[in-house]
Amino acid sequence: MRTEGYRVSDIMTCCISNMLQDNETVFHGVSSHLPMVAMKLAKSMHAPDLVHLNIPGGVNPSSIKHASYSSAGADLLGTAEAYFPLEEVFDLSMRGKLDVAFLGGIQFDLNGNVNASVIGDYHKPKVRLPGGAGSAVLIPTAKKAIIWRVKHDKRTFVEKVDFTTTRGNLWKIVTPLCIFEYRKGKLHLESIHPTSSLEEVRDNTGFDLIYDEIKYTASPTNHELAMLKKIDPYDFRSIEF
Amino acid sequence: MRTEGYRVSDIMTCCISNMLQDNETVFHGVSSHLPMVAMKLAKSMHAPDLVHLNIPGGVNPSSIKHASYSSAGADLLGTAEAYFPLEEVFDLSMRGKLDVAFLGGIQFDLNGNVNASVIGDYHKPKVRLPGGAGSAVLIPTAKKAIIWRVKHDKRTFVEKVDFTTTRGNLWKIVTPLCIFEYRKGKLHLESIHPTSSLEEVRDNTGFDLIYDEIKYTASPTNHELAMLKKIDPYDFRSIEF
Amino acid sequence: MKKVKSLKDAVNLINDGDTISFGGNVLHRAPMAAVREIARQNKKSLKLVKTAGAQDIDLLCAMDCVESVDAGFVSYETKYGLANHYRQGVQSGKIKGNEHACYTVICALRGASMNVPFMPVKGLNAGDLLVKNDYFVVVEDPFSGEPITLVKSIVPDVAIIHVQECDENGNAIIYGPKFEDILLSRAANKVIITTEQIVPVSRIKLNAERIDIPGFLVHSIVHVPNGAAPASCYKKYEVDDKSVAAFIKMSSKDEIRAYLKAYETKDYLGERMGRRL
Amino acid sequence: MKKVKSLKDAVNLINDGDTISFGGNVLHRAPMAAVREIARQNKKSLKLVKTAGAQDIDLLCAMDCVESVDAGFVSYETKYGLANHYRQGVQSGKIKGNEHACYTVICALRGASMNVPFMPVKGLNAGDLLVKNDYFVVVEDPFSGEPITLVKSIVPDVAIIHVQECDENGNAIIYGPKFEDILLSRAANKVIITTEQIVPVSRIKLNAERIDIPGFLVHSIVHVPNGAAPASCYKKYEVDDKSVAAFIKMSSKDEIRAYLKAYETKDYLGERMGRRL
Repeated sequence: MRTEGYRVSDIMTCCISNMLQDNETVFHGVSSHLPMVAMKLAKSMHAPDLVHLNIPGGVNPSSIKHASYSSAGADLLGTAEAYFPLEEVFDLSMRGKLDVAFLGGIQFDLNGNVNASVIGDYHKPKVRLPGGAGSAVLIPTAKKAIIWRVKHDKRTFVEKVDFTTTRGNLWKIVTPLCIFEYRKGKLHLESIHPTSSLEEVRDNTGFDLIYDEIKYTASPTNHELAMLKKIDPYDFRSIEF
Repeated sequence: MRTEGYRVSDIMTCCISNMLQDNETVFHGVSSHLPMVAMKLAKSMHAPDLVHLNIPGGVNPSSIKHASYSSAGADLLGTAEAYFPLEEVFDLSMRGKLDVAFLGGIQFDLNGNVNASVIGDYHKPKVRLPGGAGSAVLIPTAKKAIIWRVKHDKRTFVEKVDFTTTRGNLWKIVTPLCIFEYRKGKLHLESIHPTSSLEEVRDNTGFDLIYDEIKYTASPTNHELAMLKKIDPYDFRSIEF
Repeated sequence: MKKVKSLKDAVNLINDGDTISFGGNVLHRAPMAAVREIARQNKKSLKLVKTAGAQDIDLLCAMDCVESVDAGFVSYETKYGLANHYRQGVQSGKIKGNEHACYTVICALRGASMNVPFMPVKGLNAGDLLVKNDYFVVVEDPFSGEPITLVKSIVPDVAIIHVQECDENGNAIIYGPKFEDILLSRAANKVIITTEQIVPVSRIKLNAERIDIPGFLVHSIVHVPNGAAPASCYKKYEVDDKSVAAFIKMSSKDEIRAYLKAYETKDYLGERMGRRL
Repeated sequence: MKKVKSLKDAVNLINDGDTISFGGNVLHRAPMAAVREIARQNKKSLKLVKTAGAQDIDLLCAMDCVESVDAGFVSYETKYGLANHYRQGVQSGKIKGNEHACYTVICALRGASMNVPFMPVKGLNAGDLLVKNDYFVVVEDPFSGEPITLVKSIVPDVAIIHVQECDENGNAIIYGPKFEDILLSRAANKVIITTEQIVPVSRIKLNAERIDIPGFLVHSIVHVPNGAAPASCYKKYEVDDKSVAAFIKMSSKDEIRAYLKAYETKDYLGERMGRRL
């Protein structure tokens, strides 16, 4: 899905990068290449003192190029400034000192409930999902939780989730089609990616869209695209696509 | 108080050493030179695999010669086999895996209550003592708590303590005059040091002595005395005398 | 007290029904040789505990060794997809899937390391996990009167941790991320270390301050070079892509038995090297 | 965001009535220059928290800076005797002595680091400390119905920790025993580091894995060579016997004021060195 030299993965990475501010403490977990690259992009552009935290405990790894198939591997520690492992990241969030957490999820509803647990009954599920990992404690405690998801369809965005793994300080959900913002207890359509349209978002969302006006997500700048090439030459940001 | 080439501090050190068994995990705290030397003596004699734990966290320091004025200093870590700090020693004891803890105290009564807190009222004390340090959690949880005290008088061994800082798995109390053993809820006179006598113990103890038979503490052997010279050349074991 | 053992003897310490926890995280430094040996010895009704597991949990689920899984996340990473044996086990009702937040596993292990029956947890205050699981309970804080969630402590009978270096006394050093392994070594009743290398006592002493697990906490030591493979082991080897990819495709127990068999020579290598010494 | 400050400016962050915790243990690596500056700035009604304190607590008690002391042990070691200013303060009723087991201080700080209101404690189950102090309470474990003691969490407003090496971002390395300092750096709202040396960022990065306190947890950094003296600082200096012995003998505030004055040149040395750079 190439348009004008950038792809949906580039849009998602850049718009996430622009959600991050300088000096913020930001955490990503396992299977989280896209936010990892977005964090590195922010750090290379407007947020040099952003604090990058992760599962292996590498604070501000100077390179993410070798993360390869994993965003929880030792590579993130090898070039880091200090060791601050997962246990402590959780404690930090409990203390209200984690600014941003990147989390996943399989189902989301209009009311900001997140399901990463099961489809069907919890004790005898139709589908056992991988589990919410840190979500159930981080979404309530991180100042801002950002969810990214490379699937945007009616099975993902539903009227009501099968199971509420967690809810809380959800801030944004970034998909291949758009960005939702969670405020006043509801998901609002914040902007539509330039590669998509209101119709496409509507057709692929299982609840009625709430929005004040139609806005479009900013396209990646040439500067951002050039920086992405440099910091993510193996295109980890597209690994989930 | 020299008798036959050994002193009371030597008797106390050697009898404590003989209370320790091979493979036991043993902890001493601050201001604890005598037990520290006793542990090293045991390790050098009959208990080579005794695990020596302490506040600075040095597991099995190979030398205690430089501990100097402090038994909580870095010297105990410098020559150690591993780092296992105070926090973890406490946790270990909570898990029932600390075999022996050496603790102090200022007042003791027949019923095995220990006071290291106050003389007089707790909230407005006549005398504020240094505090029980680890005692209040270690005496209840260590398998065997050994108390040593270089004072043996009627203010130390009383009918009833002013304040019960703790009680629990107290095993032995070693004084300059004798050894008490705590069993069936009472302190029993286990043995009188060869340098003392039943009369002296009785005259200096504030409660009636309980004993089955009069026994005497073993005198230090020549081998023990020679080893003490080697491992404790600066006579830290006598620092409190 | 000889702690160095064969893999068979060490794994033989595990009883059916035990609560077992593995070191590492997803496909990193998981003690896979020991996991394979557990499957070979056909242990039953194990209660597995881990913040984030992958092939370790999936393989034992496939071989019907597992009664329950307490974890925050069970899946391979993006590239390899989902842990299908675990999923099918839970979906069929054979295995009880006790979902935690990774942090509540950590808190449950912290509770074990302090020998208290529960640990208070700040973050878990919303959603259905609280409602559906009996290992979470909300109580009133006696100091403030505010509600607070408690998670029940989990005491592993056995923790198995794979490390790069260990001496014959059990003093172990983990290079790179330690994940929750240090906590685990304090939480479990028995600790089994599998190690890439058994290094001389004199050599480990030079790095005394770097020792992560002091020997007196360790019950058994097994020399297993490549003992984390096909998971990665920092400074030693990367994920064995072929092996993981092959395993992911397996659906029958017979296929997996053959897979386990094919690892035997490698898994028992350390033992043979040890005998030669 | 410039974190490196003068001793005066850093200590000025402390408000009257704050809960303050010091790193180190008895006469080892206590942040004595900062303690002296607190006394010079005449802070009032401080609530001090430490497992085992010595001159740090005693000096501030002598200068009437202290409202309460939560500690397991307050005394010099054998050679120097008792902490008489602390004792007199408590005995006269001026200072509230909240006795803990050292471990319950640790647990109270663990509670703070996890932002929970209390921590369960296994060991404290007998004696009068439980009865006399309102920060301990025995409740029923909701899982087993058995009694369990809780200690109320203590969140220091400010922790002051003296280290051997720190870079300008606050990445700090402690050589030798770390005591409870790492926990402290996670429990407190604000962390002030006083350091023997401010080392270049590039140099500390070579020891990245040894960093005990990552910079992002640190609010202020003060360069104070000999900042632990007269306490000891591993690899740097031993206890200053003369200074401690002299202090022990002082009984009047005037004497102690002169003692504090005499330290000024040394305590402000790092600042002057910094300006020269």
